[in-house]
Amino acid sequence: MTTKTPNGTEPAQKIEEKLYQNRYLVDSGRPHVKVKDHTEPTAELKMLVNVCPAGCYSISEQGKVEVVPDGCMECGTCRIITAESGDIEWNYPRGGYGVSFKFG
Amino acid sequence: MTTPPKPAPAAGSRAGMKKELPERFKSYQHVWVFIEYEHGEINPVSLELLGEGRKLADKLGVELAGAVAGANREGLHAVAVEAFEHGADLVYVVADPILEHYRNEPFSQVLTELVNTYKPEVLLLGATVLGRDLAGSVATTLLTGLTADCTELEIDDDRCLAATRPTFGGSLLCTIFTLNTRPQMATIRPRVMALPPRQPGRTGRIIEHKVSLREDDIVTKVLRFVADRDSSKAQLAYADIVVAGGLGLRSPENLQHVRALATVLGGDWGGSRPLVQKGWMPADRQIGQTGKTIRPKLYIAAGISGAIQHRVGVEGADLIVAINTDPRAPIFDFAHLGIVADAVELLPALTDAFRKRLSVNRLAG
Amino acid sequence: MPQERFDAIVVGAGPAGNATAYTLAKGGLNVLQIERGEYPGAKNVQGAILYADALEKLIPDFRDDAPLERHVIEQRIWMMDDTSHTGMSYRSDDFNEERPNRYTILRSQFDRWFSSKVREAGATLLCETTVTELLKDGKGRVIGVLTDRHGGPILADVVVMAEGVNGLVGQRSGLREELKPKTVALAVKETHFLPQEVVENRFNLTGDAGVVIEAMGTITQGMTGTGFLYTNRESVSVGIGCIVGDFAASGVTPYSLLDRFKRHPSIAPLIAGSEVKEYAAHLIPEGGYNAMPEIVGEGWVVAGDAAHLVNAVHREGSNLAMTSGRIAGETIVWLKRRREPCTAKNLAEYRRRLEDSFVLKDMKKYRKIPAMLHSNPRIFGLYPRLLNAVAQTFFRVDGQDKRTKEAQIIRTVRSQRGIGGLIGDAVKLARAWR
Amino acid sequence: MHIVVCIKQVPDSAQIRVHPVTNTIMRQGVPTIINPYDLFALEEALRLRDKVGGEVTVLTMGPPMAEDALRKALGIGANRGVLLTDRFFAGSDTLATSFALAQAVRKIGETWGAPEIVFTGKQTIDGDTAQVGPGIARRLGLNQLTYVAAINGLDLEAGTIAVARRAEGGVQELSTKLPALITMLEGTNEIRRGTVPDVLRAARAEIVVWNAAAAGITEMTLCGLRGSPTVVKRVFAPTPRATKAEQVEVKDRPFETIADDVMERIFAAQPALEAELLRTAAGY
Repeated sequence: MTTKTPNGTEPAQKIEEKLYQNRYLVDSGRPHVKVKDHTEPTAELKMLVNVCPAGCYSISEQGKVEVVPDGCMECGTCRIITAESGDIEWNYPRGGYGVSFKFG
Repeated sequence: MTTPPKPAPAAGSRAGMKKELPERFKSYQHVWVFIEYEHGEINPVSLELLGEGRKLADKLGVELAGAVAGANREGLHAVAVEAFEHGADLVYVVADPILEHYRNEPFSQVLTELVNTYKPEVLLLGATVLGRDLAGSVATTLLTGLTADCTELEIDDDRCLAATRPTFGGSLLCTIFTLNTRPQMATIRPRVMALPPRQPGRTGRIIEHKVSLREDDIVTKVLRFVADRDSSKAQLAYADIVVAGGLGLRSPENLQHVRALATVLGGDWGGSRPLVQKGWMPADRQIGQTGKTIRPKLYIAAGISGAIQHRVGVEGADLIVAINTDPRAPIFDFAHLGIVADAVELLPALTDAFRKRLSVNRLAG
Repeated sequence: MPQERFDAIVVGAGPAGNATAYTLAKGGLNVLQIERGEYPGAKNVQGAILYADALEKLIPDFRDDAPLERHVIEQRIWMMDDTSHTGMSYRSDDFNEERPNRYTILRSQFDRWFSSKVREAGATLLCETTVTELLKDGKGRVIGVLTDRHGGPILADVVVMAEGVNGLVGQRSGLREELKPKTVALAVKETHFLPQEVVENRFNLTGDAGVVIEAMGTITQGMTGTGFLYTNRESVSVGIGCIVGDFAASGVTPYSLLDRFKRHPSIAPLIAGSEVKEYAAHLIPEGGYNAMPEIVGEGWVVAGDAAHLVNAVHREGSNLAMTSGRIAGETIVWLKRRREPCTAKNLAEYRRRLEDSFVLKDMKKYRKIPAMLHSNPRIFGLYPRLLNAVAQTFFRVDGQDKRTKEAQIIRTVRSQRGIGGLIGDAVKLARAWR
Repeated sequence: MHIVVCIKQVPDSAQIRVHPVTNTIMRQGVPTIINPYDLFALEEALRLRDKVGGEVTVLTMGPPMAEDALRKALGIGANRGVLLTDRFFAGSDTLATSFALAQAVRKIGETWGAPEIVFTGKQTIDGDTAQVGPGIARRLGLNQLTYVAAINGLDLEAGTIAVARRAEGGVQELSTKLPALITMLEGTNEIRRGTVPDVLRAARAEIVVWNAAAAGITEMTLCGLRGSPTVVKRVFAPTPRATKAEQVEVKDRPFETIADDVMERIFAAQPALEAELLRTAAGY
């Protein structure tokens, strides 16, 4: 393997492929992370689109930040980054739901 | 009420799983197919099994027989003719008013009696709700082997049935033998075996079999039957035709095009997971890993990218038609027919085309 | 319905929670352990290295039946630029000892084993139950917990919060602040499966010997962070993590950072042809001693990651978790035996015992490192590139005489950083390290 | 009322995935769970118990570690857990399994009162046979009600029960006498979460453990491999069908022509479909 390492290019594997490996019990109807209503997303909120390791945050056509917590690994990074700006409601899923690591 | 069976001692030695057929089973011969006949119609899976049964019978050099039970004798004779034209050599017919609607007790008693009387070596049933309900109790009564949901049947060189079926939810396949008991029973999934061509004019023998059934002995009563066609609930798991929408529809209003096409085709409609998350449709319409797994004849995916979580829920469909504006969408990797176009435009055109062809004039939607 | 009452409630079934519950149960106390995961380990992620010493003090014969992957015989430390790595590696047959010192483990399987020992010791375990908040009496003393199940609360003389880095229960009960972006790191990792003999060939291993690699340099694209690659029995754990504040500022996605690290020429051949079976993410407390919250209070103590007990410099966390859990348990048993109430004053004994142990000694020793690392990004960008450039020049034989080569090396160093700067950084590092 | 619910601890087969492209079987690290279909049976049993009073006993046959599944069932609200475990049961096929479970249900009846209803899930996600329920019904002479979507009525004095069950092409409403064996369809109800007292009771509960003898099983030749007429000869991964889609020409063609083209190809691929559609369409 002698190819030069491309700098920050499109990840080799789409995030969906990665998350497919994981074991996840969806608590349908009870998302454990919610983005509070906003017209203009704060800088911190926009950061979540890149920083979330499971790619749960995206920007909708109307320019608002949306979250789909399926595949969330409950790391807490988004809660910490938006702690001051208070953009999201973050909780653990109900006991037994959410990600369930096979190896960890 | 048949008394619970006294368990007969298991036959043959277990060392090394060798196949030694006990004496009393040596006389079991011929291949049977249980024909599902309800509401005046033969379930297509029974005809598929006659095609498969013909192949097995020819390999064994034995006859292929059908077994059918019901209330209306003329209807049953018509079924026998249909069976002959699909390869059966003879059909056992059991006509009795008590057998009008399928009930486990009387049908188990009839099939058990037929098997104990005429001794088939192989007995095939459709892996339908009826077939599985019946096969389970008959196999236990006969204390014989039953392999469920087979996708492939072969005869090995010891003239035994090698039944291949999925296990662990379809991730793996396994081949199973019924070692030392007869008949070798198996249920087969609908639309897995090919429908044999009809041979008009082919004839065969009908054997009427009388059973002594008394209605007061039978405790289970059928009160009512509601056909799927008339019920409004989503029957995605059982529908033959499914039309589904994804984010490619761009807005919830465009789901009406999906519903319109599904209605014209007499099928059901659903969607991929993101639509549930965005609240465009209820969760019971979701198709995929965390939703329903569907096995329709025809599946039309409109504006669905086809991520792996969706693929595992639809891979069992016979024909997958994918419409997506992105030529690189993963769905084109496993669909049979692909159309790189905007589903919101193509769906109405498709609905009109089918409506004209089927000259269906009622309002879709 | 009489309300359930226990001597102690332990929140969490990771290393800290299990060590605490095990010690309390062995001490004869009526212990309730509450875990939110489907099973102990379902929510836990780590590189992961197990430090035998900390576990031996709890379960001396753990080697008989604990699910251990490989015992570590070789430690590699790599300084990497985009195409190469230099650094050191220490491999010793001494590590092939009768009671090996370090093991690689798979946390969800290991935590499950540890939890079975805790239950054998007599503790009661509730899984799939999330503790939502602490219950306090009129005087603000913690007297129990509330969970996300109806039919609570559950009372106890003391609550041990071993709930992991996020520490939501402590936070939501006003006992600690939210974590700061610059004192916590986000790590992402994958478990790559390879046939056992392939792992052994690629790392020159026999039996269940193992290799661990810690890596830093341009792999974190200038952010403060490190990568790692640990060998398990028939898999390899590959991961990389950076300070959350750096991730936020740079906009680099964690999974692209990991994919880039996996494609690095020094890493790619080690995992070629592997099958990824899991992708995980987790936070690591890296703020050190100064970022530690209050760990003792009226009716409660904190152990493990929730107490920020991680020695990031030496990549040690699970041993601090197990040790702090054991000491918390011993302290509570000691108070129970003396019929003393679990007041803040009495529980302060827990902190004193931690001060005497390596746990707080090490934390204090490296208290200045996080700030130093943060204010000196050269450590993750310039110096690794510089070191590799020097190695390249030094080892490349191109007919140039050695004296000119050495002059060239000194010239490149001075142009990049200058002798004064170099010495200054060395002094700062030494002072923070002392 | 006494209800017995048969549950099985199975590997989480959703995790045993054959990657559609690489076709490798991914088994490592697969945890065990309660067979998901059995949870709907347990919930239905608990609802009946809550309505008419009585007890729910959960029975499982498996290795000693299957005790965890029983504890989880107790945590959801069952009253008692029975574990049937014996190395003679190893390798049982559905016939041998239904024999052992039927004997255990009989023994449970002798110990805590004969159950009016025995529940099982529709099928297991590892075996998928749906044969054990009917097997138990046949051996204990219970009235068999499979693929039940809803229980419409229960009359303990008269000893009758009315259900709606899935039939071919529709739903059949039946009534029959107790005792009955019911296999529940999935999605029929929402599974409850145990309360704090439930999960505490489950964590402390004494699980009843029976080997073959304790369950009153004497004919050992009918158990395990010796009692199993069917045997698995070969297990293998299906060959993946990774063929690309046949693309329909779209460049500068009006949507009507594309639609006709697609329709013709669909009917070409599925000849029987057009005939069937015409027949059902005419039926309106």
